[in-house]
Amino acid sequence: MRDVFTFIVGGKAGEGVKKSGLVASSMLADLDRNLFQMDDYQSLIRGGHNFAVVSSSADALTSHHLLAQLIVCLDERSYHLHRHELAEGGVLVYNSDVMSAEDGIGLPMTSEARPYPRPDLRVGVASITVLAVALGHDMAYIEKVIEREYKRDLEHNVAYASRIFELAAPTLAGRFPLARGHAQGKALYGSEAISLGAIAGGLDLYMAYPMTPSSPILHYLAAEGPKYGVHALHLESEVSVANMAVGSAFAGARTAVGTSGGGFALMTEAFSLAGIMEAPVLFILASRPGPSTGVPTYTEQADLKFAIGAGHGDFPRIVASPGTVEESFYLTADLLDLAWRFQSPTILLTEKHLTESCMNATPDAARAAWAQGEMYQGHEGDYKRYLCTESGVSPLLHPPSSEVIKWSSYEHDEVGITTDEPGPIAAMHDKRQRKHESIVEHLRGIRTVSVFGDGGPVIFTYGSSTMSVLEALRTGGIQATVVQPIYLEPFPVWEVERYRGSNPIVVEQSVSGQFANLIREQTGITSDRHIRRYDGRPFEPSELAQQIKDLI
Amino acid sequence: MRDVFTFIVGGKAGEGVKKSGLVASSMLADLDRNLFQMDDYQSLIRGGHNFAVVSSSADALTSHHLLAQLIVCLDERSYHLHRHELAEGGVLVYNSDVMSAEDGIGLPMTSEARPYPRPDLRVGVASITVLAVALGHDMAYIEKVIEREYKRDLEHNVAYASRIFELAAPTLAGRFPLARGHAQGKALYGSEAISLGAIAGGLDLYMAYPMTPSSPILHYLAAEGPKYGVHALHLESEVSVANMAVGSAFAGARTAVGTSGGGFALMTEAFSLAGIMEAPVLFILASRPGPSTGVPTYTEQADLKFAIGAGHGDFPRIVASPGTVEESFYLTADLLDLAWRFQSPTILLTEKHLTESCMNATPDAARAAWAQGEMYQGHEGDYKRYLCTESGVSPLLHPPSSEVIKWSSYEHDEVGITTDEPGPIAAMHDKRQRKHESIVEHLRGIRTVSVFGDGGPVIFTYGSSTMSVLEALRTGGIQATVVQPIYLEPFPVWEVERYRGSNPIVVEQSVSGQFANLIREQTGITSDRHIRRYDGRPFEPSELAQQIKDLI
Amino acid sequence: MRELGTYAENQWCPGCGNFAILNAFKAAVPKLEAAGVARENLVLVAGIGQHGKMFDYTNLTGFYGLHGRSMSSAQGIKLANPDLRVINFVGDGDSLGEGLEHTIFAAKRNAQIAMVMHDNGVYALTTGQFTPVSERGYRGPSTPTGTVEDPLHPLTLMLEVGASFIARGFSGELDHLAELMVQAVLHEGFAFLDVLQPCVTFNNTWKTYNDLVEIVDQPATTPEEARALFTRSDKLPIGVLYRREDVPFHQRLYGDANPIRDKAPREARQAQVATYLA
Amino acid sequence: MRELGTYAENQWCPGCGNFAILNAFKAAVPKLEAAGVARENLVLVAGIGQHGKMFDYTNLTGFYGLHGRSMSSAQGIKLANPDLRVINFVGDGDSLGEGLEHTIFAAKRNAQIAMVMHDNGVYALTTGQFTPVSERGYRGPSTPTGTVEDPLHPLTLMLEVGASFIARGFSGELDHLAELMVQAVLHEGFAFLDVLQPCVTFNNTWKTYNDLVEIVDQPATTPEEARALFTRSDKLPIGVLYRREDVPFHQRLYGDANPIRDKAPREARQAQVATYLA
Ligand SMILES: Cc1ncc(C[n+]2csc(CCOP(=O)(O)OP(=O)(O)O)c2C)c(N)n1
Ligand SMILES: Cc1ncc(C[n+]2csc(CCOP(=O)(O)OP(=O)(O)O)c2C)c(N)n1
Ligand code: SF4
Ligand code: SF4
Ligand SMILES: [Mg+2]
Ligand SMILES: [Mg+2]
Repeated sequence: MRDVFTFIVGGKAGEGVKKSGLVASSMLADLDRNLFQMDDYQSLIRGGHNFAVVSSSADALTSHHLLAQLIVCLDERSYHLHRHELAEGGVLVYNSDVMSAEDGIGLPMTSEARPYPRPDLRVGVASITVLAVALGHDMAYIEKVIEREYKRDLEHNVAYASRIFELAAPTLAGRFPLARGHAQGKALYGSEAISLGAIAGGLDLYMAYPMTPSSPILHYLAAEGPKYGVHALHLESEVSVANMAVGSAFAGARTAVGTSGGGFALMTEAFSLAGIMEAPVLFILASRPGPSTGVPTYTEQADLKFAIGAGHGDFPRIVASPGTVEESFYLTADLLDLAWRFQSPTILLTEKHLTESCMNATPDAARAAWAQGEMYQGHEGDYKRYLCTESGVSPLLHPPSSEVIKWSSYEHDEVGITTDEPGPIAAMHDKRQRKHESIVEHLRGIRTVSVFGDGGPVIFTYGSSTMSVLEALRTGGIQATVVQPIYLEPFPVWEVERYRGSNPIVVEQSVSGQFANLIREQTGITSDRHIRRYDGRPFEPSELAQQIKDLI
Repeated sequence: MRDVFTFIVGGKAGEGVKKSGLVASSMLADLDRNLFQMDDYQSLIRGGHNFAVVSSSADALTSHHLLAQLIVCLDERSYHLHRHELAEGGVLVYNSDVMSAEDGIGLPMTSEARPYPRPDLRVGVASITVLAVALGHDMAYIEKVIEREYKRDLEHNVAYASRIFELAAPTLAGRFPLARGHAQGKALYGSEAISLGAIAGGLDLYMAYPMTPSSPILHYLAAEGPKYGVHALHLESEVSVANMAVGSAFAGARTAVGTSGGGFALMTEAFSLAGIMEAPVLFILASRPGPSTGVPTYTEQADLKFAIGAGHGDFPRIVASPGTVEESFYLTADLLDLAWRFQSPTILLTEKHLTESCMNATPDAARAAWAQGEMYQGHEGDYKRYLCTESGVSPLLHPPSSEVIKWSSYEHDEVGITTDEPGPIAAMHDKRQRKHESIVEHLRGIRTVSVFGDGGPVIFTYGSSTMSVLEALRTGGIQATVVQPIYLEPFPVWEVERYRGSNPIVVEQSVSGQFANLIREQTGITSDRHIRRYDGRPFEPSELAQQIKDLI
Repeated sequence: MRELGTYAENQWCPGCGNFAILNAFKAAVPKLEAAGVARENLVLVAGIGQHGKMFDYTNLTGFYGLHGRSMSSAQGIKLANPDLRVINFVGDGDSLGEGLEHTIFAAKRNAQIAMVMHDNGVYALTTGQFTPVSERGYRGPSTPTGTVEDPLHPLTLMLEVGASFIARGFSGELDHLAELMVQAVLHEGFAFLDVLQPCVTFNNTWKTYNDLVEIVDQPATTPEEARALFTRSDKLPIGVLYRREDVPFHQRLYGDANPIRDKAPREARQAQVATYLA
Repeated sequence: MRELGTYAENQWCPGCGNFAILNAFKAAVPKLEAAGVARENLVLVAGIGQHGKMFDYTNLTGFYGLHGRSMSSAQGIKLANPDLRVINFVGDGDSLGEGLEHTIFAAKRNAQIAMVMHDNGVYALTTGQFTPVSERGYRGPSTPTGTVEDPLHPLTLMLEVGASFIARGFSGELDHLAELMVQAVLHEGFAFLDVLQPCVTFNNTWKTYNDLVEIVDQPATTPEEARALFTRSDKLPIGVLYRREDVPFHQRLYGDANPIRDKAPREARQAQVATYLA
């Protein structure tokens, strides 16, 4: 049996459930254990049902688990929803002021909070006190944690926690003595890793319109960006965001935008604009279940086909998707850099399950790419923005300059002046097509596919599902070769076609199997072994392990 | 040698070149000959260079030719651009008031017009008089034509034409005595055929924002629609157009929208809305060269991939592309009908070379489909908009009704109320996926692929390139099997996969080979024989014939 | 008669100004029926945001559109079948941010839609970012040091672009609000109803509004008077503040015709096309 | 000094009001240089339409954006490098139809862009459809029996949404127009310049404008005065009609900082990230 300890805390939105999860994570991090936190919340502000799952292990860990050792229910609904998720030997603690139950341990979390202001907002402190007790900590440790994490109204929080400590200790003290781990680095949300990767990669300006699950990137960059000289702008619409970004790139700023599927749909006209202008812009597309407004606060992988085909007309673009939080840091910087190297729009395709999940990562900022285009060094005659080179890449120049620099949305000649003549039209198409080939050439020289393990069946997966698959293999003790294409367009056919004839298991979160179709389309590799989840929830490792076993 | 007679008239925008082409067409139609008119114009209103090519034949004809028997140049630029297009034995006539030349016949077209008001606008009349003379007509016939076609300022036009007649007759009279043909039907522009197909199919409302080359549909429906009870609305943007269309469909109106690539990009958010709402809306996407603003008044086939992948999330859609003007009439009605049958957005994908070319067609309105959805006949309990049926199609009901009808952009339960629960989310995905399968089932029962000829090499093509390929085969006397998928999504794999192993020649207008990729993706059929034109111009049959011969 | 509520669980924060809007609307429906608007002719169109949940909580035929775009869909519904009465619940971010253009064009056309704007000064559903009406300096997660933009003024803007009915209501005046909704739906043209809606979580304006709101009984009779009334600084007038008569868009387009009701049957339509093509 | 013209063939109709706009701009550039705006800091941004051809005809650094969206791109350019001076040539369809929202937000933010609107009352490039400023009854190919919409009034609309500089020019007053362009570019904030541009082909307004245009020397000093001036019915006043001082958007955001100029080198930036991550 693996050493995985899982803590679930559930309650209403507004009761600080996510915060409890974060504090639980920090306590498990204090034990140097690897962490994975998944926040499940609804599209509402108060009420409803939220929960946070924090799994931790002394060993590698890339997913939350839903079989929990300790479950704390702040309201009755949580009890009904989570009681069946209790692992053998696990403990369920509930708020006895709002419900009663036969199993589990009731604690009067609300009434104990009544002496203090806003008792409803304090129950989160109870939940993490319970965890601390169960992990065998003393009150001194708990005080330290509260000082660190619940600074506001510190005194009352400590007093309240002491009462909960006293009530919980008799039944729970030291129930789950956990092994220390060797985890390194920081617990980071995907959204933070992406933001930091963009900063490390040289980002100057970020534009967005709020949209779950991409908003945390906007919020992070708005709050933290200025320290690094990075500015985040919340504009009137995604249409404006994308057009402003292309303008910003024209002026020489490293520019990224972020959104989810619906917002990206509004950006596709400007995505094509970036294609013809050869504008370096990074588009961050964080998916949620679609179509349309769909299910805003949950996860799915059904924007792949759209991302790859987006924008009218023929033009090169790069689409890649990170498999882990750490990979999202590097890949964001890489895609910003590739946008500049190849003067093409790039898409970081990711999902709620990555942007809004938190796990350990040890990104090394000095190893991040730094966005840099090929700059104009002078050539015969006047500057030509769209000089037809062999690579298809024309040297860049930004204003102010004594040269005239013309970027155009119309088909244009080398200078950038409009043309409707057949020769120049075809020449520009050829130039951009050569750029596509240069991109392919470049990708052949870098790691475009990650392969984990060897032997056993071949499993194809990508994006945040990669984390689920890896954890499922650990959980189920399954030997397999996991193939994760990081780059999806241009597709690394040269890497993936090795697995021809393997009848791979394809794991993804799309009802139509967009990823499986892409593989078939690009490599001809077909399969009759599909695992698809499309109910908005990420895969659960034990369940997924079973599904894999059923197929092999 | 085939009996093909081609007339080219070139001049400045504003000189009535397109009109001359139309009148030339009508004169050739008077001979019951088959026609094909291609209008080449720039994105400007006056000046520049426009030309119209009218080819005609007593036999079948599906393209203009550029080798002309008679060329009339209204200005000097036309002379330089078109003189090399003269067929053996052909005649070039030019306006001797604005240029001089050694070859060709000069006529003082401008100075002869000076006695009358606005002489510049009258030179078109000269061009068609020249054609009439060369065809062997007398002045009485010409008067009739002018009465029919240039009614405004009739008297002056006739007087002017008489002078031109006198000047031209000595050298040109009866130079090209043409055989009568057996052509039937009307000379129709693609845009007219599409508009009429939509009307015949039951259209109620059409919404658009002007965009070449889809604007003629808006203009046609705005002018002619009301006679049939059809209304066309020019709104503030394509975003509004698409959202209004979905609202209109909700209320029960048969609704279509039209645009080109850039406008369609702005519609993709609402396209996905139609996907989740299961709204029957026909999107007409008339392509021009992209990316972005591209080349507004020319032709290309590079929006195929975008159309097929458009919109975030997984949902069924139907994409089909007509090969001829006549086919566009029926297919428009079919796609309106399919939108209603399957409550899914459909796309009529076409190109400038179809919407703005004119040829004979004999559409039979009574054979057009009539858009009709499966209506609610009552079931147990209250009406459920999204009832989970086996086919995936839920019966329709429109307001006013005593039942409550709820359409939603959020993921929803059967009633239409928002859900974020895993079970209902998956159930709705499954329902829509079943609908996709029902569509495939339906397509299996209808003609989804046209096959022309047999034996010889297999040529794959689609859309307006079909017309070019068929004409190239006639012109070059080539025997081949032309396979034209009309439906592109769902792709008729069952029909196309018959041609596996044929190493087909793939003819299309896209630099990246979007159509060839689609075939490979869907059927695994690969090819190393590609003919791609992407300079904004449609294929020219003799050239294309040569390219085909070079490959076989 | 059907219940006006649904089985959907209410997800608004306790104390939210949206409850009053929902209840006012539930009170308005029977009044509308009494005034001759059959319930089956009423269509509720909603944008995306906390306001949009009106769709889930109301047992009426409805259309839950896209964020910022529902006004376009609302117009489509009306133009397809002018017999329907369309009420569009929108957010301030929704209709003055993402969808500003559609709002303005609906007003410009005098499209017959009753637009009810839940004016809470925040993007509530996405956790409290500033909106086009937020005051300069507003701090939200996208503007942690305060927005540097000045607000739009919805009422004067609507006047400028031609709205023929302009009203303001307040969540704290439920009956009054219900009456305003009735008036808005009955108005033959574009009706803009700005509802002062406190958001207790991100922008709690209950006290300010309770202090400043004042019911006005007489609408302004000229645009100049209206502008003065809209921009009073001492008080926040609520009520129908301006209205004028004008022909609604659908009538300008088709007179009294109705594209759906008046549609020719298949045979007739196709015969007409055949005649043209012959 | 480079020629201001290019090798692109001019494609406007003879007699079009656009020629004067082009020539006025060519006259304005040296005046701007004299006023301290280096030519290399000047960026020309254009929308899509006949007006947009200013891009091809002018030998200046420029950005030929999307129909209706170039104002967003213009703001992006300014925000990336506030040292640049951005002039945005747009059409009335472009900036008040497709792109109305971006125009309004640029004004609301006081983004420092000189917006020059070629106001010809038609979608000229797409063959003469009505625009948001076309009078009711205008017949174009999309409204063969006349549009049923009432026009927007660009000047009062811009005033309403916060434009800090509002001017009107006329193609028939070339020197005056050149001077207005200079003023607009020098204005520290959002400058709206509405140019009455006759379209001889689809909307020939030369005579009306020649009859009605009157040069005004003094801008209005209050919004009320401005509104009165904008809506005079006897005359069409041209000139700088309203202006006020206000801090431009980029300065509100960054003060005098410049994201590009002030950017830390790679090592420093990455070291700072590493410190945070440690
Ligand atoms: C195209 C698009 N962009 C962004 C979003 C995300 N979104 C949902 S609600 C909302 C803001 C809602 O604010 P408001 O309209 O004021 O409504 P409120 O929640 O305040 O009632 C946003 C940005 C979306 N659904 N669609
Ligand atoms: C998204 C999009 N929709 C439509 C068009 C087609 N289009 C090009 S120019 C134009 C109208 C131009 O009118 P206006 O802005 O007034 O410019 P003008 O030609 O009058 O100068 C339109 C609709 C386009 N290029 N992009
Ligand atoms: S967040 Fe604000 S608007 Fe939303 S329900 Fe809560 S109080 Fe109401
Ligand atoms: S169509 Fe009108 S705006 Fe365009 S160039 Fe001609 S006159 Fe000028
Ligand atoms: Mg709001
Ligand atoms: Mg215009």
